[in-house]
Amino acid sequence: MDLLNALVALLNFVVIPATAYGAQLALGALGVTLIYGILRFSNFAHGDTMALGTGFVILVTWWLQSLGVSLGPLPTAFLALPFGIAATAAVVLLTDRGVYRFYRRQKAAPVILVIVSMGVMFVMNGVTRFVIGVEEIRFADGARFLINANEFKKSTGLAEGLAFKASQAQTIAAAVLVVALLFWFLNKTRTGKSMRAYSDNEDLALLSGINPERVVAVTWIIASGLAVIAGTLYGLDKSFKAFNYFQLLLPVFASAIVGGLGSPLGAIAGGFLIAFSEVGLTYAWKKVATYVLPEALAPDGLAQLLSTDYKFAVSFALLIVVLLFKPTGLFKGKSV
Amino acid sequence: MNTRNILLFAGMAALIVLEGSTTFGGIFGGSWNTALFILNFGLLSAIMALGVNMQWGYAGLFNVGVVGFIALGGLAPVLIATPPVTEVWTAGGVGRLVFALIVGLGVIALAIVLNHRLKGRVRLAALCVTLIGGFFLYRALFDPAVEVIEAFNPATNSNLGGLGLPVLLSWPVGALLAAGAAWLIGKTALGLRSDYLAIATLGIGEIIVAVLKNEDWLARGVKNVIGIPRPVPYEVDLQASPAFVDFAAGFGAEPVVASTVVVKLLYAGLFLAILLLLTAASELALKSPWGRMMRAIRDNEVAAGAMGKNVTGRHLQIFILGSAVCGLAGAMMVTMDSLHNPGTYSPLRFTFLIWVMVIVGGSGNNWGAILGGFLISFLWLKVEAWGPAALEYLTAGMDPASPLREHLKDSAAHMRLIALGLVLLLVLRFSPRGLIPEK
Amino acid sequence: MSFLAAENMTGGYGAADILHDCTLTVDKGEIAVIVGPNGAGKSTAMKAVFGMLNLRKGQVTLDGQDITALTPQDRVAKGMGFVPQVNNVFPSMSVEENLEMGAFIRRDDFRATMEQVYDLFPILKDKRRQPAGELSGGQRQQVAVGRALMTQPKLLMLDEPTAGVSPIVMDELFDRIIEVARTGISILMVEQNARQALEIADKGYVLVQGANRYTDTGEALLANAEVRRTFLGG
Amino acid sequence: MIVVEDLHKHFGGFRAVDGASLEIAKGSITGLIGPNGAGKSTLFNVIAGVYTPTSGRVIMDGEDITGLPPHELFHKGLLRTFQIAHEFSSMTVRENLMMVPAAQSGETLWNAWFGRKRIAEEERALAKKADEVLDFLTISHLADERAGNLSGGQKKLLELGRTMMVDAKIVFLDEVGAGVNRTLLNTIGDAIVRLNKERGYTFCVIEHDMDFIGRLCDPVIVMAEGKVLAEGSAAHIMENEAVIEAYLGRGLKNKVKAEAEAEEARHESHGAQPGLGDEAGQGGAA
Amino acid sequence: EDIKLGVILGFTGPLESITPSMGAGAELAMKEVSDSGKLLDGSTVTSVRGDSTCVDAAAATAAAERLVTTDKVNAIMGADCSGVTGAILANVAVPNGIVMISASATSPGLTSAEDNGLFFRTAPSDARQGEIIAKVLQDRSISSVAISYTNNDYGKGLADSIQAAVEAAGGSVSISAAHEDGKADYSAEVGALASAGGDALVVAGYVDQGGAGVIRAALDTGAFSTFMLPDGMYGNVLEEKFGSELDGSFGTVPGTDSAGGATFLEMATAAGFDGSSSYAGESYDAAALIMLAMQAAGSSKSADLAAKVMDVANAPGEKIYPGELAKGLELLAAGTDIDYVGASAVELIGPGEASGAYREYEFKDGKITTVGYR
Ligand SMILES: Nc1ncnc2c1ncn2[C@@H]1O[C@H](COP(=O)(O)OP(=O)(O)OP(=O)(O)O)[C@@H](O)[C@H]1O
Ligand SMILES: Nc1ncnc2c1ncn2[C@@H]1O[C@H](COP(=O)(O)OP(=O)(O)OP(=O)(O)O)[C@@H](O)[C@H]1O
Ligand SMILES: [Mg+2]
Ligand SMILES: [Mg+2]
Repeated sequence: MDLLNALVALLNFVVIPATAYGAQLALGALGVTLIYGILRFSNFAHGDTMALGTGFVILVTWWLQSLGVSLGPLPTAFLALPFGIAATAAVVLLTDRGVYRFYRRQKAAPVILVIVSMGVMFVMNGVTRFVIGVEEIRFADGARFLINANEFKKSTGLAEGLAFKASQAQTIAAAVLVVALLFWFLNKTRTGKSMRAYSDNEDLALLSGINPERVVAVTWIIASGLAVIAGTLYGLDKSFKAFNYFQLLLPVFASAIVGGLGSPLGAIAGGFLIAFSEVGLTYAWKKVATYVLPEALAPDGLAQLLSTDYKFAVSFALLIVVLLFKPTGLFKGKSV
Repeated sequence: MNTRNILLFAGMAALIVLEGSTTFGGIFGGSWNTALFILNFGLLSAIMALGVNMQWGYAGLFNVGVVGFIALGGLAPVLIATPPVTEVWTAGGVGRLVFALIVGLGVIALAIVLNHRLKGRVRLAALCVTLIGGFFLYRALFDPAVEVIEAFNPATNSNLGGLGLPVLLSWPVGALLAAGAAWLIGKTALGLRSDYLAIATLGIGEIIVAVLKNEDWLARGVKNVIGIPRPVPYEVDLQASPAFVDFAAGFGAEPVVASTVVVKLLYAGLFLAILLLLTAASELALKSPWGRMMRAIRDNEVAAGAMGKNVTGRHLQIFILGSAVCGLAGAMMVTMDSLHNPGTYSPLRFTFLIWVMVIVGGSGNNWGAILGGFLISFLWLKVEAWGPAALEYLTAGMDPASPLREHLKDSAAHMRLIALGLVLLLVLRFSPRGLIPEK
Repeated sequence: MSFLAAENMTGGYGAADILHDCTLTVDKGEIAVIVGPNGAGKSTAMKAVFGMLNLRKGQVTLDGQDITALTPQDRVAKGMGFVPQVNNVFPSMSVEENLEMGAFIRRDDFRATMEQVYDLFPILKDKRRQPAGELSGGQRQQVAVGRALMTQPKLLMLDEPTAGVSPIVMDELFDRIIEVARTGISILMVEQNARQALEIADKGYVLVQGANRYTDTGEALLANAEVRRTFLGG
Repeated sequence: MIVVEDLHKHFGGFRAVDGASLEIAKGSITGLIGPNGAGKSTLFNVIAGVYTPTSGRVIMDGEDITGLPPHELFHKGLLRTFQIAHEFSSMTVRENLMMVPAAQSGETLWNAWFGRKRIAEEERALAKKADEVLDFLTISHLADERAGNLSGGQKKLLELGRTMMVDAKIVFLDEVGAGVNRTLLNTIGDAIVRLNKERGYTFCVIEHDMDFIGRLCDPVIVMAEGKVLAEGSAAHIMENEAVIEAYLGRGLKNKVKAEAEAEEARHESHGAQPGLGDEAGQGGAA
Repeated sequence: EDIKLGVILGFTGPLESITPSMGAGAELAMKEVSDSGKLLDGSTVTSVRGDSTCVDAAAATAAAERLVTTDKVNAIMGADCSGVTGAILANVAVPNGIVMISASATSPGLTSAEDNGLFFRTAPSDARQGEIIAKVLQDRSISSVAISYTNNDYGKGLADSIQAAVEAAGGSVSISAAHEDGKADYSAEVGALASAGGDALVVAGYVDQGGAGVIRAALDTGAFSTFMLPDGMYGNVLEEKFGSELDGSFGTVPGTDSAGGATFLEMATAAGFDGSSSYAGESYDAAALIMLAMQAAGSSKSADLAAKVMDVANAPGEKIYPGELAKGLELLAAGTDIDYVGASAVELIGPGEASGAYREYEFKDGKITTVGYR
């Protein structure tokens, strides 16, 4: 019986990675859920907006680094964030002008906007690759670990290591902070409320003197901010590769939807649900069981419910089960 | 159909003919082979688009698990037409596998019965015991059976093999497989609405593809099955046949070209026949009181229910029909490729691209979906060549040695997606409700 | 010159015109009521006055100023308030937020106005935190009117404010409308509870097929037997 | 005909219907009135199978129909209209009506493919019937208009028209009158009476227009706060103090004094204006 | 004559980051030959690129169809992923009688594909590598390993053959689990792998795909410190990405102790691309083989050159290294036999696939150092 080692193993391989991954998903899902909540369509271009924004951040980071600027233990990319957000917001606002506004005026059905956003996705996808290329880029600097696995082993004398990366901590902190801000903004500020009003009933918002173009612009700007923050943190933790950002889209959508579309809290809950089900349900309990159980009972097999081949399948299955009981997500989302 | 629509279809046909007959400065291929390939691909896509249009256009069901149904349909040619692997039958693998599957179904059936018969806490406990116990029992039977099957010649087999029947038979079987899955899914998930149904179906699609990728015993998983039998002759056989060579010479054609064109034409004939049949059936249905009822349900489910229409039942019906059509197309596609390659089933390609076809064509309208299928297929296949060419043209004025130009040319392949996106946006800009909108 | 003068409005949603040379005017502090059969174009006329319809002909002036070319939200800024006939609440926002949205263009403290609205419709105070989409039909109607009152407009336009509200609330509402008018605010409303509405009206319009059929004082219209029979249900 | 036993419908903690028991007699035109938010529409929705009740039973002709889905209730002859119109907005007005009748043979795929002739005949008959209904509702010129483009009142008429397409046993009308021109409403009232007399339909009518209720309904049930407050003949109900207090009010009379004061002020600012004098008092609940 | 060669690779899609170097490798060989002016009396060779997307069989087939029937290419270098390669082979190459040499399709299934003698590959079948890896592990006395493979025919096929070989040699495989390329997160995979344990982790993936992600996560959590890296994981980027974190890890990559590999790296650097990127050398060799076979056949037609591919690739004859294509062409013109070695020590066996000589390397102080050849 070695509860301590079992606990550390569980923390190291399940709890910490899943929490960090969940926060990453949640940050992406916040952007998706915001667009859905206010502009009422699922924005397929969000993944590529994240990629483009991160691309800008990387370019500025390189420039800053070439000037010798650094943030000490924090990644230089944080300094570049505002530039990245500004540039991305500009691109996104231009896209809105050139593309989405037309359909808004037409009062096109949401599904048309979804398909249009796919068109935008393709274009942005290509533009990102023109700007920054397809290669994998690592742009993280600063301290890498808060707790390093080997040092942890040495200092505690345990058999199991525990790792906690700085980027993981930053992501979790950012997710919590951003969701609180967004929640506060949407529910307490005048602009936030006017955005919700616009999403509820566009015509009536007009009759209340709300300027729809302003609402739309603010929404896009915030969404760009969210996308760039999410993309940058993800890139710092893993690495930047344009294709992966596109792939991130599916779990991000899943998080936003299972949490309840339009709800910032739902995005967080959804992100964690997906992450924990992916990591937790396919975890092989062999190691933990060996520590906890007496030797005679230790499993020979992996003590794994399902192989990791099925991790997406498992998380999606869980998602479906949740939806069967809560048809509009955990936090009563919208549906158009 | 009005003149405008006929013109649109004529335009589409003209594009394909141009592709076959002229190069027009590199815009078209000038090869009947590519033209016919695009045509066949367009026919397949049109059928898939019809299936999605049934679900979305008629009934408003937001199914984005299309890829799953296409993939399931694609399983059929492998299971029906490839030669049987007698070794795993004699080794007892198949028998044990079937037994395991029957036990698995039995467990589920028992759970359903218990769910109906019992109440309250007892029910929960009984269900948990049955399902968990059943799962382990099933795995205990299933895993060794799979081991036997997968142990046989992993490089080329490790699967059940097929039944060695004619491949055409696999097309209806593909439809049935997809329909069966749709029934199961529809029973559970159709209570969901809009994007929530979307993500549920997306998940189911992913699950189906995951199973196809990872269950090697079924169809070799990601290791692919190649050389699936064809319903049409092989080009090399035609080239070797003196009769055919004479026949080709009669047209003044080279045997190689003639054989490739003839084979594609044969496929085109088969596909076209099926497309026409499906279109006729869909049009008849849509223009009848059945279609009116479906539109009513799509417009307002609550009111349709109050007016005596069984919304759930109809949703299930259309979900099954649409999925079956997708499954059929999946089987046809695998047959044409003579390759079963589950790695290829990405949602972008087989769900969202099909959706693009439906919306660009005009949802709710069969002709729209078909036109969208052809147009988007054409673009999907053609932009591959257009993108780099356009870039070449754009950068022609630049200094050949300039690093920017080099960079741009290196990225030329990505013009593919930009071009596709731009064309998509343009089409939707000029006909926001699709090329042939629903009236 | 009337405070609001919408003259010779002609136009519609698509090819066919709905309105034909329709004219509506309201003076300061006056209550004008539009009645007419279903589909006469009453709501359309209201929308036209508010700039939500493309007019082929005619012009709208407010306080002597030509506003024909202004967008609806600019008209709100000029002091016009409107309660549409349908879709007149923000369903997922709470009752209180609905009222706040009514005061969106106000920069001053609007809590007093909100209290007045709650006094007028006490049920709304109870349901303050509930999403408006979960209210009963009549309650929604009260939210809709309350939202418009929050704007403190100079011209208040109401499209069937009493549809679906109970008699007691209707009376309250009409009473309040009189009070509001007395503070110098002009009221233009469409009503199917036409007799009650015409009783408090200074001016009445009977609209048929997009054109003015009768225009008179409320009293006179009520006294007109022909009007009573064909449009007011006897 | 319909018996509601101790019905509850709670939304979260809120009791929209809170133990209502009532009976709708066969062949009657029962009125259902009550203040806004009394739970009338919720009660309708529970009876019509849109909501499942928290507790209680609904019995129709001796059969427990609690919790049956709406489409099955329709086949049992129970029809309803919606307070907020639920038209099929992208279909034409005529199609809105034609889709209603049950058991159309063209609604099965098999017939849609192979029974074209039979369908054509049925469709002709349906179209004729629909046109009659539209005629009656005075909107036959709109037969080919998209229902989404109708005016507010016209949509309410369409709601009513749908119930006239089939032979119902009982029809629940949720505020058909709101937004409908009063002259037309009188005609509709006549039609309801006729359907009731000639075809034996039972009606249950929610309405806030007391003229209409008074002319048509017997008995009248009054709901308040989710419970039945009173029941009786229309005349009887209108004199019930509790009902007047909660629902009917006393018209604008109690404001007359204020009116008189206002009179002077108005004379100053506007010159001669039509007074609102005593006449106004006759409004409201009259 | 202007000879056209098709280059069909997944320039967009999951392999988009390694295909530019592969394309550049093939084109480097073409340029070398064209510049020499020695091929078939001064013919030039130009490349026509097609996008296989790696995953979409239809798009790949269409691209190949365009190359063959519109651009009239004489032969094809490609495709990259085994799935689309099979599709192009069956639907375009065989019907049209076009030679196809793939640099990276390693699936054992392709060995037995119906190819009419038209299909070759400069990458060895995975079956062979499994045995080599088992030996390497045995020599390093690593008896138990965990395997993480990329979930496609390459990864799965390789994992299968490694597992079979390791177990046959008396070792054990604690777990063999897939990872999907291009996904957001690999914590679940690493968690399961760590739990299963083992002396080393075999990562049968791609260096710029999920494979690197798995290593990253395994290193960060301290789950494994020794990695065995098969060919798909080889590349200079490993040094950049992981540096000395990988010290003690080792791998195998096709190669011989001939000078070819190093020469190619230099040539690539001069030409401005990364020659160490996966399959770049094999791509150069594939293109070179096609052109040498043309010279040997005295014709640029696929029908003629197909029979010569094996001859020029294998002994006997004079050895030809990268950068010596001109010499090879001259020798062939003179009727002398050659044995093309190229960048990846080409040796074709059986139905036309690389025999599989491997280089074993190891990480020392953050650098890749060669241990020996097998
Ligand atoms: N979905 C819901 N969630 C929460 N509360 C609800 C919901 N639907 C209705 N209610 C509440 O239930 C009460 C009864 O509503 P109902 O619509 O039945 O009233 P009603 O008697 O029809 O009123 P009206 O005459 O205004 O139509 C109201 O107070 C309303 O706020
Ligand atoms: N969006 C629209 N598109 C096309 N026609 C419309 C539209 N809205 C209304 N109409 C038509 O315009 C005419 C007038 O409609 P309007 O809504 O103004 O009537 P109304 O007088 O307000 O009637 P009600 O008393 O029933 O509300 C109707 O015949 C209606 O069918
Ligand atoms: Mg109106
Ligand atoms: Mg109601």
